[in-house]
Amino acid sequence: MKKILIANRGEIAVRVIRACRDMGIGTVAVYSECDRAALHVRLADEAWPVGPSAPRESYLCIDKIIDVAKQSGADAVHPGYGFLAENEDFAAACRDAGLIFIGPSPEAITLMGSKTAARQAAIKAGVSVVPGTDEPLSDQTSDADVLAVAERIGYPLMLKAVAGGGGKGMRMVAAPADLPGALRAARSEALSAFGDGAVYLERRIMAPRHIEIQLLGDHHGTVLPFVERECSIQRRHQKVVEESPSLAVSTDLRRRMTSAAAAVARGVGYTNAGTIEFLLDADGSFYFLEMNTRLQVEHPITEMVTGVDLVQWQIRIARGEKLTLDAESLLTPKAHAIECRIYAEDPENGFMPSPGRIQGLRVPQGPGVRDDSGAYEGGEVPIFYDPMISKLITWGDDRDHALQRMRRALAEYEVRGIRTTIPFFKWILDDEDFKAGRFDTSFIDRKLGGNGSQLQAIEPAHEDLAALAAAVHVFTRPARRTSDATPPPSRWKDAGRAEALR
Amino acid sequence: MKKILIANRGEIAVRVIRACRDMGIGTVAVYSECDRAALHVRLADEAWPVGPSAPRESYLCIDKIIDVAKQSGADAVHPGYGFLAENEDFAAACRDAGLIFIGPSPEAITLMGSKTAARQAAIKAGVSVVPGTDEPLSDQTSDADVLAVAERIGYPLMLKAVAGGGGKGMRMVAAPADLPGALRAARSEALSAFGDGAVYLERRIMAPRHIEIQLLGDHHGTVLPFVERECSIQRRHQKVVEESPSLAVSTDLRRRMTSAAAAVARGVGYTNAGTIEFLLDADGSFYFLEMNTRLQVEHPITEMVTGVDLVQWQIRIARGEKLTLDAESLLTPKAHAIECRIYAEDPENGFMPSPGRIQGLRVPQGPGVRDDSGAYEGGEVPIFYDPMISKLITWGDDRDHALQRMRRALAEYEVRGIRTTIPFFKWILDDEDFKAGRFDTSFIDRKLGGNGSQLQAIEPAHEDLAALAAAVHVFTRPARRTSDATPPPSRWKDAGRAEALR
Amino acid sequence: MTYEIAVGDRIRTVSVVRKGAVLHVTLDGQTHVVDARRVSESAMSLLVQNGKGEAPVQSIDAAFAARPTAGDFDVYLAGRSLAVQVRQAGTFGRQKKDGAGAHGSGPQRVLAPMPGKIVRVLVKAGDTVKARQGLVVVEAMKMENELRAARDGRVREVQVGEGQSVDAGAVLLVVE
Amino acid sequence: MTYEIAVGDRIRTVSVVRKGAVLHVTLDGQTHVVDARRVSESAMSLLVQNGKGEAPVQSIDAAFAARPTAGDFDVYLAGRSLAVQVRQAGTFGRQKKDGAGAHGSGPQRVLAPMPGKIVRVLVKAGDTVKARQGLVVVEAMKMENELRAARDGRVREVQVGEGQSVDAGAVLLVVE
Repeated sequence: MKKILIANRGEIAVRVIRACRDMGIGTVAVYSECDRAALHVRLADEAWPVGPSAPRESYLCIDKIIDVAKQSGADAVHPGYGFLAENEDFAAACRDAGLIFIGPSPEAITLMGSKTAARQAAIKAGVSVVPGTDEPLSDQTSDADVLAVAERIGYPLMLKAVAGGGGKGMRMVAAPADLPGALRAARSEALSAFGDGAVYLERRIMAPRHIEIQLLGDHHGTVLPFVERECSIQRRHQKVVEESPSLAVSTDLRRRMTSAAAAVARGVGYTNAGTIEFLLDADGSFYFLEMNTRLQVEHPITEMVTGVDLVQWQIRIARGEKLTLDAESLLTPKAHAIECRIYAEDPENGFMPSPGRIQGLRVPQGPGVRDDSGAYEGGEVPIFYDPMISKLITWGDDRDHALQRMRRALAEYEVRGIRTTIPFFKWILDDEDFKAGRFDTSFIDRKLGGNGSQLQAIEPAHEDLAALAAAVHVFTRPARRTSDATPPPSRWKDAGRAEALR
Repeated sequence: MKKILIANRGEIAVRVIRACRDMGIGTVAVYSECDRAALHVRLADEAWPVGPSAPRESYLCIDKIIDVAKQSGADAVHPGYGFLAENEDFAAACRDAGLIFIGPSPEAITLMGSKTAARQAAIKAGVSVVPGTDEPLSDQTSDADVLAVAERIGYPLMLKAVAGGGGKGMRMVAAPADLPGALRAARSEALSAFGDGAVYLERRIMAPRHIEIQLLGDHHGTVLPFVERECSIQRRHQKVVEESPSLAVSTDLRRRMTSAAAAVARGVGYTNAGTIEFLLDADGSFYFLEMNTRLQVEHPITEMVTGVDLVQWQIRIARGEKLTLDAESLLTPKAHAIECRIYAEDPENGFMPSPGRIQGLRVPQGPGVRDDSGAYEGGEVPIFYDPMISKLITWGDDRDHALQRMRRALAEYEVRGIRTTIPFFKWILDDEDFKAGRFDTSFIDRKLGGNGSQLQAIEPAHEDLAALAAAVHVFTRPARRTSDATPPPSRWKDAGRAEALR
Repeated sequence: MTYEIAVGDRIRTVSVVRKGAVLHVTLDGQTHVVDARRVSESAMSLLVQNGKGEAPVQSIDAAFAARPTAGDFDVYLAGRSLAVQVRQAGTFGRQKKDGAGAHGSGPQRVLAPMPGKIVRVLVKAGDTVKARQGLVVVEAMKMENELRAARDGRVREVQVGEGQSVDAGAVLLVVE
Repeated sequence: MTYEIAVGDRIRTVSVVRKGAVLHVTLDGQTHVVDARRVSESAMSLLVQNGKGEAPVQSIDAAFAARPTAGDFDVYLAGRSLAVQVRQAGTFGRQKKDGAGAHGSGPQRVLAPMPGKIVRVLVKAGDTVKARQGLVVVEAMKMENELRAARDGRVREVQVGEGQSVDAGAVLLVVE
């Protein structure tokens, strides 16, 4: 493998480029119009345009990307996550074009990509699943029929897009009355996000934890599971904080969950990197939720606790190497790691997206800190894509050490010019229940009570300091308008938000 | 321990502040006039002035620093390295003032601080030392007497300052004729650096490796050694690249060197962090060289291969905790780590110091990279202190992985406005002998042949790219003079250098 | 120099006077000695006199991001970010009178926070709405974002329909 | 626009012409299509046409640091740093004639690279010196730094003595 095309953008494209660098492999970036000056373009060896900013016209255009791969002489393609990462047509198109797709086979993507088929695979492997519909409910299915199915499963239940992922097209339904509305919302979201409005129903497990198992499978029949990731801290069904290992998982439970996960993967002849998500019930029983047939956003915490570079192994597996890792050590955490997903969202205004120009950037440094970012000072966060700009990871001897380092790193982290979720994470890390590990997937929604108002509880002392600092800033500022005293045009959108949500 | 005063500056002060943050301990920085806006001042909870820029009038003023410690209500003092770190009077002054000195006892500093007394301690512990003078040669000793002693030891030999460290006051002497000159130089350097012109002589071991053993000792009689550090890559007897473990050290040799080191430390009842340096002969025999009674610049590579935070343990030991680390795992590297010391020196102009304003800074990020820095964009590198501005550390599964990541990190690293040794490290990492691990302490001097000319061997292709980029920069640059198109005053000193060394 | 500075729910009066090498900053009647150094166009290192001691030693590393309105900043302090509005003394008072400005209470024009698509309109002209009630849902950055009412009121007019694409700052509806 | 650009031992002639959205940069007679974006005042992202292909896809992340002389830069490319001098076409030619400038050959004035103390003077007026021979030792930043002769010559005058403190740029001696 001499040259890899990265069919993605932002921080994950940068992450993959770095892995290629570490292996002496050339890199080809692709970019949409608004990404011409993005970090992944700047760091790659080559960068090719693939069209307008809207994903459908660029990063989701299979033909354009295959075409660039051929023209550039790339011999492999890494899809990152999101965009085409779980698109079986793309994986097949790569194969047909004689390109190595760095991920599972199109067949595996198809199989596990269908939530309902995946449930079948789990059941076949002897792993229990959350009770629910085994057949998809197409968007033609009448409300009445859906209500009938719902009756059998029982309320409260979860309404999920068959093609879903990342919480899109997902709704909790407490009672029959809420079903039609939720159904409409889920279908429209699923349709726009995945081009498929089909949904299915699942019983809602009360107060579950979201625990997932990272897997690597090579082309020689070996599948290895890794120590679990704790991903219960979610907002709108989107993970925002992940850690490894989980306080809720004993060594024995770890054995059972990892072998269950490996069994499912082996059952479908899975290769490359994948993750099996479980719901862990309060009583210690766990249910197969879904399989992500790609690298996960939270892969770095697994890397920090096991010392394994997962992206590098994706590449090694794709070029036919045998998995030579020691199975035992992959289940033995060498540290405790935590990740915070830094989003360009304003936690004090209902997590409204906050695109725009990054006027200033200070990235945390020092021991036990890793920042996988796609941002740079002066760079733009476009409105067209997922608002995650960086993944901040810290690790230490134990959970407390990792959390302390995260607090330190968050205090050093400055992203100026746009609003980010950094203050939100400070707040989570100081929460008594979080510190004690008392949480489930409903943690954030319960704490926030639907809106971010609690976050605004900042001590008056800090307001005084802010007032003092601002006064000194204005008083001592050089007379001439400085570059960042003049707001860049893109900032005006904040005016709208500020007013709308005042 | 509630509040720690850091009696240092720059990157190591920042490193200690971060460790305190990770433990929830308050921090007090001290600063000289030119350091008012230094990073350690910005990151600390409190910052107190201690005088003019010259070290003797600020960072070396024991009274001022003790006074600040008392006024600020600090209950402990961390000396970092350099400045007062190995000054027994300072350690004693702290004790007398009721402050916990985070380091060994004044007695241990005195004993091991004298190169000749340290040699005695090693011999007593049954560890062989390099043949040489057992008594210091004061600066009153006549050249004739020194020559007589030299005859007994034999040439080539090393001339070293009794109070020395960091290669200062050290000279290699090939023949009697060179002795008087070398003696004069070594004494003057030693006098200005340590206020003590006494020197001693040691036989020169040909083509040795510099291998050192990190130790931690608690106040309950436990002394634990760590996997070795390979520090043979030196310039002017200053380490510039360190790695751990060493290719030259087998598991068996590691056992013998670590137990020898621990024996010496136990013999003198050593506490807190310390390092014993050995010369490793080509034939596998090793000689005690000296003990550094402080934290070492290269401590991070040990942290990355063992997962132990050494600064945090210094603090825990100082507050009386027992060493609860697993002795076995400290001798078992979990990764391979390498460190490059980034100096504000111009490798293409005989490593001339290059102080001044940092116009632009891009710090490498991503997996397996750690940057312990005291620099920031817009910050000044003063002329008064050691020119090291940052320590860049990378680690990976094996040596090759760590080196690849270091190449990647160096390629991402930009320090603009001053000259740094970053290009020098790219050159070292691409050297065939270095890659193969074929080197000893003379590696750099041999390769450079006394001057940096080899470094200028840059492919014409890069010169073309540089010319192209510069042309485009000038062609597209906004008409108005931009902040960094106008050189800050401090840059003028480079004009002198450029001309002097043209 | 005296400023009125709005941060959080309170407006503070802050005056700054240069006294030789340091500044004297008076906030709510209490004067602090401040040793201020600009470390970049938009960041400062402040050493502030903390209550008890006389020497300014409390180290505050403050950074600033300009907001669209002159005098409005995000102030960054140790991982916190606070929205601050700096005005000439008396400004806010006047603003209050004519009912505009940050703390005014005039009709609320709900603007599109960014270019996007109107997914749902949840109210119609004439509806009475409560504070924080959802008004319209805009899709952008792959997420559906609900714009809420700032306070109780009545919808005067709705200027967009579902499925319509809107630019940043476009007026969606007005609540009075 | 045409420039003479000195980098390494060679002076290159480079011309830049804007052609719509891209630039045509001609270097040593070969023309490259370049798509250039400024990412900061002192950094650019360049996509350069690489020999074979027609499309400009080779990604060059270039950053610049101004040197004291206008038109002089350090150019940063993937961890390398190259000193570059950009001049109007013809400049270097003229400089050569009057024997000044980067590639001139006039007397060498040895200046103090930074404030420091003269530790040793290794030559005296009238001495003949070889290229790279040590002339004077200055102590600064805790290190002794030897200033060397740029080329063979004769020491015309020594203007400092041992132990003397000097400021940056002070003339220490002159070699002709």
